[in-house]
Amino acid sequence: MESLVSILYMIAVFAFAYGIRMMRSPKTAKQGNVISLIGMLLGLLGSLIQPLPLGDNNYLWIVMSMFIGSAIGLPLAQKVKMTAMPQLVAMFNGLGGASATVIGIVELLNINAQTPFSSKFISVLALLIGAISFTGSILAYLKLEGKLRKQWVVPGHNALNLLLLVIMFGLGILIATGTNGIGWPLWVMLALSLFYGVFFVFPIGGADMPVVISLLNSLTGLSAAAAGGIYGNKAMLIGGILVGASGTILTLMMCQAMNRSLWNVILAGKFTAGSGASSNGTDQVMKEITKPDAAILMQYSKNVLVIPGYGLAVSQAQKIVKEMDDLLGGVDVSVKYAIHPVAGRMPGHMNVLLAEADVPYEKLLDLDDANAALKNTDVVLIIGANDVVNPSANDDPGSPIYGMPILNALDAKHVIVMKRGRGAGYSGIENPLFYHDKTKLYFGDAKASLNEIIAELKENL
Amino acid sequence: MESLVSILYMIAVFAFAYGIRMMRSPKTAKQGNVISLIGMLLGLLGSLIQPLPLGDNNYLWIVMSMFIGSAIGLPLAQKVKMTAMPQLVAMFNGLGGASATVIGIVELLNINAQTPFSSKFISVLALLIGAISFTGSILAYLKLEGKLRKQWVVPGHNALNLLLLVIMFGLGILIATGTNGIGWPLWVMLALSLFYGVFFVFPIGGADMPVVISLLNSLTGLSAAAAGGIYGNKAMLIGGILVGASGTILTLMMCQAMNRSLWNVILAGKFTAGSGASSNGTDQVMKEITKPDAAILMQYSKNVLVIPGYGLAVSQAQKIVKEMDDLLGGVDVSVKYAIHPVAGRMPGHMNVLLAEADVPYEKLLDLDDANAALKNTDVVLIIGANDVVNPSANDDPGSPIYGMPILNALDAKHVIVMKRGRGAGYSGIENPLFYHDKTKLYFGDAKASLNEIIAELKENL
Amino acid sequence: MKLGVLRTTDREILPMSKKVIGKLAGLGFEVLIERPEEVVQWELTLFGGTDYYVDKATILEQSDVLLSIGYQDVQTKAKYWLGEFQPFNFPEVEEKLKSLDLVAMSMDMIPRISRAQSMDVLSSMASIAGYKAVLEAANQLPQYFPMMITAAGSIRPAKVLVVGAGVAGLQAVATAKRLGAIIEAFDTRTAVKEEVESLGGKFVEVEGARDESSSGGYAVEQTEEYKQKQQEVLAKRAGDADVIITTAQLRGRPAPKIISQAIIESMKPGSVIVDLAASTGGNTVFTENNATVVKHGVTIIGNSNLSDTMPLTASELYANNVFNYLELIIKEQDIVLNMEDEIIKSATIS
Amino acid sequence: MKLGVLRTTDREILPMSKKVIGKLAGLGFEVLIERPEEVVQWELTLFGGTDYYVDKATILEQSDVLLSIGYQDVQTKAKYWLGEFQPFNFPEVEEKLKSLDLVAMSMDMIPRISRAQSMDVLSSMASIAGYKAVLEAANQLPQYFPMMITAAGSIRPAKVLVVGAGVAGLQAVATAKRLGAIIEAFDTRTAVKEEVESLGGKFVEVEGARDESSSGGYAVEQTEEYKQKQQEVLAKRAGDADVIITTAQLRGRPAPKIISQAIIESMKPGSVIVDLAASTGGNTVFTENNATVVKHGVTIIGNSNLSDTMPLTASELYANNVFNYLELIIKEQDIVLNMEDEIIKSATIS
Amino acid sequence: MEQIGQFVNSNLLEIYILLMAIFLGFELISRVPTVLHTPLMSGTNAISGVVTLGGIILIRSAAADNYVQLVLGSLAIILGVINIVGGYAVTDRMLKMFKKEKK
Amino acid sequence: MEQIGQFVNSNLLEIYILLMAIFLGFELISRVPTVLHTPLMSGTNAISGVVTLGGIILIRSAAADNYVQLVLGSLAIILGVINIVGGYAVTDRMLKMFKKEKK
Ligand SMILES: NC(=O)c1ccc[n+]([C@@H]2O[C@H](COP(=O)([O-])OP(=O)(O)OC[C@H]3O[C@@H](n4cnc5c(N)ncnc54)[C@H](OP(=O)(O)O)[C@@H]3O)[C@@H](O)[C@H]2O)c1
Ligand SMILES: NC(=O)c1ccc[n+]([C@@H]2O[C@H](COP(=O)([O-])OP(=O)(O)OC[C@H]3O[C@@H](n4cnc5c(N)ncnc54)[C@H](OP(=O)(O)O)[C@@H]3O)[C@@H](O)[C@H]2O)c1
Ligand SMILES: NC(=O)c1ccc[n+]([C@@H]2O[C@H](COP(=O)([O-])OP(=O)(O)OC[C@H]3O[C@@H](n4cnc5c(N)ncnc54)[C@H](O)[C@@H]3O)[C@@H](O)[C@H]2O)c1
Ligand SMILES: NC(=O)c1ccc[n+]([C@@H]2O[C@H](COP(=O)([O-])OP(=O)(O)OC[C@H]3O[C@@H](n4cnc5c(N)ncnc54)[C@H](O)[C@@H]3O)[C@@H](O)[C@H]2O)c1
Repeated sequence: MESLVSILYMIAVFAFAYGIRMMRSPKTAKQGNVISLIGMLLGLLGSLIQPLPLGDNNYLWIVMSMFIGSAIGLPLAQKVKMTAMPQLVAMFNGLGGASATVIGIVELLNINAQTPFSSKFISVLALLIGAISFTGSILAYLKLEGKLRKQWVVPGHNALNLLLLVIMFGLGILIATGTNGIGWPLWVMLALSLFYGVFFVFPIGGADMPVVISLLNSLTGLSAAAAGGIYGNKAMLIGGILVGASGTILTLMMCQAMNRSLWNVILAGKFTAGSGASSNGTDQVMKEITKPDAAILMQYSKNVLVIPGYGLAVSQAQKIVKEMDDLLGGVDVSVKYAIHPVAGRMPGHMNVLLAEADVPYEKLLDLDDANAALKNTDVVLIIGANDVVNPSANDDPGSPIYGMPILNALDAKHVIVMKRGRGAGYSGIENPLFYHDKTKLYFGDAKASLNEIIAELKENL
Repeated sequence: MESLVSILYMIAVFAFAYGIRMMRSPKTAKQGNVISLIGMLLGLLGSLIQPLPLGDNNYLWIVMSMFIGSAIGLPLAQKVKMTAMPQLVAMFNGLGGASATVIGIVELLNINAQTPFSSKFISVLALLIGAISFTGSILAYLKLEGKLRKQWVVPGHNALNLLLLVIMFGLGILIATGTNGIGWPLWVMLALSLFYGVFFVFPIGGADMPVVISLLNSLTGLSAAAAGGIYGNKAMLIGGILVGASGTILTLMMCQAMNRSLWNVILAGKFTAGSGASSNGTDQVMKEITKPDAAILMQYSKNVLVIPGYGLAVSQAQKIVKEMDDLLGGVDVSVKYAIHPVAGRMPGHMNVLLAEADVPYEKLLDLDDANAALKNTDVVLIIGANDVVNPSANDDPGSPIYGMPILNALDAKHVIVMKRGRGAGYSGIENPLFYHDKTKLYFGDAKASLNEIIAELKENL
Repeated sequence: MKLGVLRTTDREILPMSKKVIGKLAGLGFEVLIERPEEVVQWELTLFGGTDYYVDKATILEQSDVLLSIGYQDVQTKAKYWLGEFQPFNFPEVEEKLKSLDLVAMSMDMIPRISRAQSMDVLSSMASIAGYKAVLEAANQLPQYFPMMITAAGSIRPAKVLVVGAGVAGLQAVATAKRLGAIIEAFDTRTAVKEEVESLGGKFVEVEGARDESSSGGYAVEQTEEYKQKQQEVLAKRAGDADVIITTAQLRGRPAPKIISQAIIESMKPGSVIVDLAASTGGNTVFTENNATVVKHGVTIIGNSNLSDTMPLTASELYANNVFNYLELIIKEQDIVLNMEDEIIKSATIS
Repeated sequence: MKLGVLRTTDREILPMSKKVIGKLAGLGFEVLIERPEEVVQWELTLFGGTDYYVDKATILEQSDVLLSIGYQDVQTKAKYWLGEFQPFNFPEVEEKLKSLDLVAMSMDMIPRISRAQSMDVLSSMASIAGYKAVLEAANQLPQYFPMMITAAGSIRPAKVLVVGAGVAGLQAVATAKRLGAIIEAFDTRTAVKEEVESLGGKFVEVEGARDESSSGGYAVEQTEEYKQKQQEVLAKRAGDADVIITTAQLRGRPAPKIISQAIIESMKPGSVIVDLAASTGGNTVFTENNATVVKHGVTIIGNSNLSDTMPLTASELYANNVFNYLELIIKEQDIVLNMEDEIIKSATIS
Repeated sequence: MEQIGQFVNSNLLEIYILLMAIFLGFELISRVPTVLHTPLMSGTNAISGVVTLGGIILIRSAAADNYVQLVLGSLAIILGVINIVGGYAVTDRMLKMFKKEKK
Repeated sequence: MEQIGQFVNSNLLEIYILLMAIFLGFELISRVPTVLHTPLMSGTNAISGVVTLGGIILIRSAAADNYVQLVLGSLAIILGVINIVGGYAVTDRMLKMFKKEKK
């Protein structure tokens, strides 16, 4: 029996690892999730049949609890709107942490003189980390739900941060060296941990939230591992560590993608625009998109409309855009081109380029056709165009280009803009499109950027 | 002390793993090798200072042996010709196996009534696997050196194979259950193992040798792991398993690349051309090249000369070849194009295509310039050309194209030919170039093939 | 309201098309077109028939708005006259128009801003001229444009030098590039470098150019020192060239004489020069307007209205430009000139 | 030995060049060239001067080998005459040559095998003709070849139909493609489909073509049923086309009349047809050799020697072809005809 | 120092496992494309619901009348199961967004 | 069956390590490009020289007059060291072929 349980646990651990491995590609990810789930079920089975010295009681309680948990969790997951998923994940994560905290409390309540230091210490860890993750996650949930918009930093935040950590750790040692778990140190530590989660997440907001959630996620994993340590349960231990390790790495990767350090996110404790996101002096911000996201966005859309401009000509990216077109065509994404009459620097500039790249003429839409098509377009990819997509021409009578017909990129569902930086177009004026909520910027020379997209596409296909 | 040794071993293990990890790219591989070496040195240090119940004797012996080993190994490695490296690796591998065998023998000589079954069994494994690996590797060495060209299969080879394995295993159990290691079973088993190595490698040859060496390599790793099991030495155990596991996977990957199963290689026991390699009915064979090899070959050469032909036009690969050119140019590989006067199907066919792809005119060499340049060319890449590189025009007076000047591709160091299959050219005649020793075929539509090369290049750069 | 289209004696094209006639009808305008002496094929395609033809006298008599490309000395009852009068080049025309009892508007005076590009006849005609200049040159040149490595020998690609990379020059760069020639282009405006490169051409740099962004896209006269340097550089580039296409113009002044006799003498016999600035004096010392001359073995084609060699498309585009302008000034079946509008203000010359 | 080059009255080009003169000198041959009535510019470039010019009489008198493109009725002391006599089209020429006391070799009779491609004057001239046919058509067409979406309106690309995709046809496909037109091509030989596609053109399929691989690259006469089908398909494609370039020839027979009156009537006014098969009767019913006619609004350019409009390059290539053949028959400063060689055997017609 | 050494020695295998899990975690994660980071996060979050196993063991070890432990253990299970069930279900829904008919 | 179970239970951590090493080995190797397979083989071959550690321990445990063991142990070390030294050196040379000055 015992060895069967061990094997079940072992399968669970490797199912978790293999499940994560399959997250590598959209094609296998769903299956990976199922494998991971099977691992979890086997793990649960193991814990139900594992021989215990005092075991085999209270199955009714277990079944009931599991039923209640499922009854709560499943509808939540199924009814949530797509856009609200991140906060739900945060919430679930918090509950996992809470679960570890509860286990930690119970185990500390149960200690006696024989309990070794290491057991007690590990219980303290489960409690402490779980509690931080719990309140932190719930706060993250509230923030993402928009129920809490403030970000506030107390003076001396960093010093306080350190102090709190020291006190909590000290109390933990105190408890672990004591022989009686129950007592004020336990409750104080619990309270402090719960507070620390809030304290730690409160100042963070905006674009940094995903990083924090990932971090909290890895904390929950560690608390689960600690809880596993209490029972010497390998599935919990290794599974938890896998989550903790991968969560930490994921956090670092996300920071890297934002061009910031983790400390910058946590300690600076306030939202500072990364070097990537640009702002135009006022409070408007250009939002960036990452390579894989741009690639996947296009790959999983029904149609893409490319709006080429002078920048395409400057970077001589016409052949590369055709290659991207071919790749997308291969997965049934329809790609067309919207040619504005004055795009580029001479009449027919875009025509010359796209003909050179052998783009079939049927794929070129002129202004009117393009504007009609834009309404049903999933993704519009603007490559080095500026004036010809500047909405000021429609709605700002003071603009020098007011009255010029433009391509209404904002009619599409998603807008991606490729340009090198904050350069203006021929008319030398600001373009509000770039600061629009719907618009995502992809900075870099158009040719290089398209090459990156192609590399991503090739990897995914 | 003991914990220091444990940590040293641990570092060694992870240095091995990390070293292997760095083999991922030519850029980091050298460093990876150094890291792996450092791990090895730390491991050796650990074994020198590890507290042993009977230890701390005979350092002189150790130092002397190490000195002798280095004195033999280093010059061998440094003097060997580039082309002879594979056989040297095979030989070194065999010595590692021999070392494990010796250890196995000594430990079996030392057993007594108290020695548990598992210890004895593990010694048997070290001896047995090490010995197979030893003679197998030495035979592989001889074959690769060209000292032994025969491949011979006894009738009933497979049955005999099985019988040998059963006998060896039986003897092993016998020894492991006995209390006295010395005796005829030990020596018979040793002899059989040594013989089995020969027996197992003898029928294999030709293109299958690398697979066998990889397999032997993983056997040596396993024998090292077994030896590690004897002493409960984690560095040996995990390091050995890492080698064993990765060796096995590598072996499978190589088989896959050859489009054959491992069983096919080992059991069939004779050289059978894989589905990939094509033969022209006589005994001539077209040798294929894999994607990464083609890419790396070009990437690490000084110059590449492309010979385009009608196939380039058919697959409309002109733009893709330009992209490859750009990528190679980025790493200082000079790419030029040799335009044969009658390549394609109309005068100037290649010029039209390459101009469309924006290949600068300076890069186009005509027949005479190209033939002069070929003598100093590292890699010539023939894309869908056939008649214009057919050496029969030079040396076969019976050929219908005898007397036509051709591009002498064979003057270059390496020749890669891209074509879809075994199709002939306009003149409908065989092309001996494709069967030449220097020539490697890359089958597939030219455009698709070049796209694959580009993907590889991008990954490496 | 009636809109009458007059022919211009030295131009083949007409500023009207069937499509535009239809659109004008929608705005309440009837279109009359001067009857030609002999019906040419492409005009039938342009108008879809001869229905709109009336006598010139009738047009002058009945039209509310006159439309032509060039000016001619006529008496008319029309209240508006829209043309391409080039007041900078022909101040006397401006004077005569002022003496008439009508509002004269000149298409070439429309400012070159993004919004007005759809009315810019200079751009649409220059674009055709650039394209045709290359075809003309390729047809005259006794050799291939593209490189050819053939069994009968290898032919090096033709070298094309474009002087003045404005609208026409850029189109010439693009077209020559398509045909496989090696292109170099030269201009005094520095912004042009990137533009030339964006079409696959090479830009020839001469240091010290004056470039005034305030001039609204037009080039300015250069210093003597600069002209000197330019001569040196160009002499070198031109000696290599098989084809030179010149388009350099200065608004309201004679075109700069960029290609000197020395340069032409250094060129290979059989080379071709197409000079699109012929009407304002030409960019070469030998250019004759609307004529082809051979000097020192070099064929020099002087033609400022190359767009007329592609009359159908040229007329259609011209008509569209005109319509886009008319749309701006037609309000409820009548013509209303809003002088606050920069475009209308600049166009109105009397 | 002396090699004398005679001019051919109806051809502009000469089968000789400075480079080849130099190479022949190396083989021990002196070259004499018939003096022209008036020296043209490109001939100076071709020969680098007038040094080789001698009178026609001297050439006929002194030459050991005569070289010309066409045949002419002359008396000569030469022992060999190399030309492009087209014995299939002009059997009478063959007869006359046979009556002369010399060995006549015809460049056009060289078999079209890979090895002989460097001597194939038909290919090198056809290639130029295909290129020039497109330039000629583009120059005549009253609209752009490429698509243009501009502020003055969008212009659809021109449609070009190439009939007969041999050497000239393929070069036409390539050139029209470069200029941005939409290309369709048609041929009776099935191998051509892939070739057309390899140049970015679209192949028009007509089922049931006879294709004889034994004919050495030349097309064969087709069945009536096929011709019927071909007419139907072509009528449809031609109606859409702005430009048609025809190159279909049959060796030793009149060119097939592929473009009927009905087809021409269905074409848009202003369209252009360039017929490269004019000399053997033309592929259209209206073609006149060496003349341009306008029928039903369609301009039909009949010119079988378009290569002559690019005389410098054409002469150089022709000279190279000739030299490559001479190299084959010159052995140690003398001419030796090895009749075992397929090429020499086929070329020698008397 | 001595204690650490002792600790290392007595938990040698655990440390190996820990380090290898970290190494493995790194290798696994580093190949996940950015666009899958959110599902990945959600998926690993579901895995951390493995803490439920602790709740089950806890409750199974509890005396039938130790209501504090039973209630708290139930709580732990409920929370953990919500994490598991919700986590896997949400991940699955996220990944469905990537599903598209390919030929 | 019972024995296997026992074996699993008593060597649980070792089995974990083994499986993780295999998993890790797979992840590591699967990203090595074909062209580096030969250096990779050579490099892992050098690692298998770790068997030398066994030789050293063997000889260190031998009585100073147990010549059989000493000689055989020496042999094991010599063979192993050749494997190590030669293996790393050859790998290094192979990899040098890939080295090229890049800007
Ligand atoms: N078509 C004509 O005949 C003609 C003639 C003359 C003038 N114009 C005028 O030109 C304008 C054309 O509009 P447009 O939208 O095509 O161009 P645009 O407004 O000039 O904008 C071009 C944009 O491309 C970006 N860019 C430049 N190089 C790039 C590169 N290598 N990679 C990526 N992005 C690059 C620039 O931003 P970054 O610097 O940030 O990269 C710039 O914002 C109109 O205002 C039109 O009136 C047209
Ligand atoms: N230039 C001219 O003017 C002219 C005119 C007429 C004839 N020719 C003759 O044409 C020949 C030209 O020689 P060449 O070397 O250029 O071509 P070739 O001898 O015709 O050989 C072309 C090769 O390309 C391969 N191929 C075809 N499609 C391909 C694709 N999509 N991807 C990859 N490979 C492909 C074919 O092999 P697979 O089928 O195995 O792929 C074939 O072996 C000469 O014999 C010449 O005399 C030339
Ligand atoms: N709406 C718009 O935004 C718009 C429309 C049309 C043109 N433009 C701009 O105006 C520019 C000029 O237009 P254009 O082509 O009608 O100009 P143009 O016909 O007046 O001159 C042609 C070119 O010759 C150049 N040139 C003048 N003197 C020269 C000299 N000495 N040497 C060399 N080059 C010389 C000019 O710089 C110009 O590029 C265009 O390039 C374009 O950028 C803008
Ligand atoms: N050395 C060589 O290998 C070599 C050299 C030159 C040409 N060739 C081959 O010979 C072929 C023919 O050469 P060419 O261009 O001188 O031929 P050509 O001038 O005799 O004919 C031109 C084309 O018209 C086509 N044609 C004939 N009748 C037709 C009809 N009724 N409808 C449509 N098309 C018709 C022919 O098939 C040919 O492609 C070339 O395409 C080439 O493949 C080979």
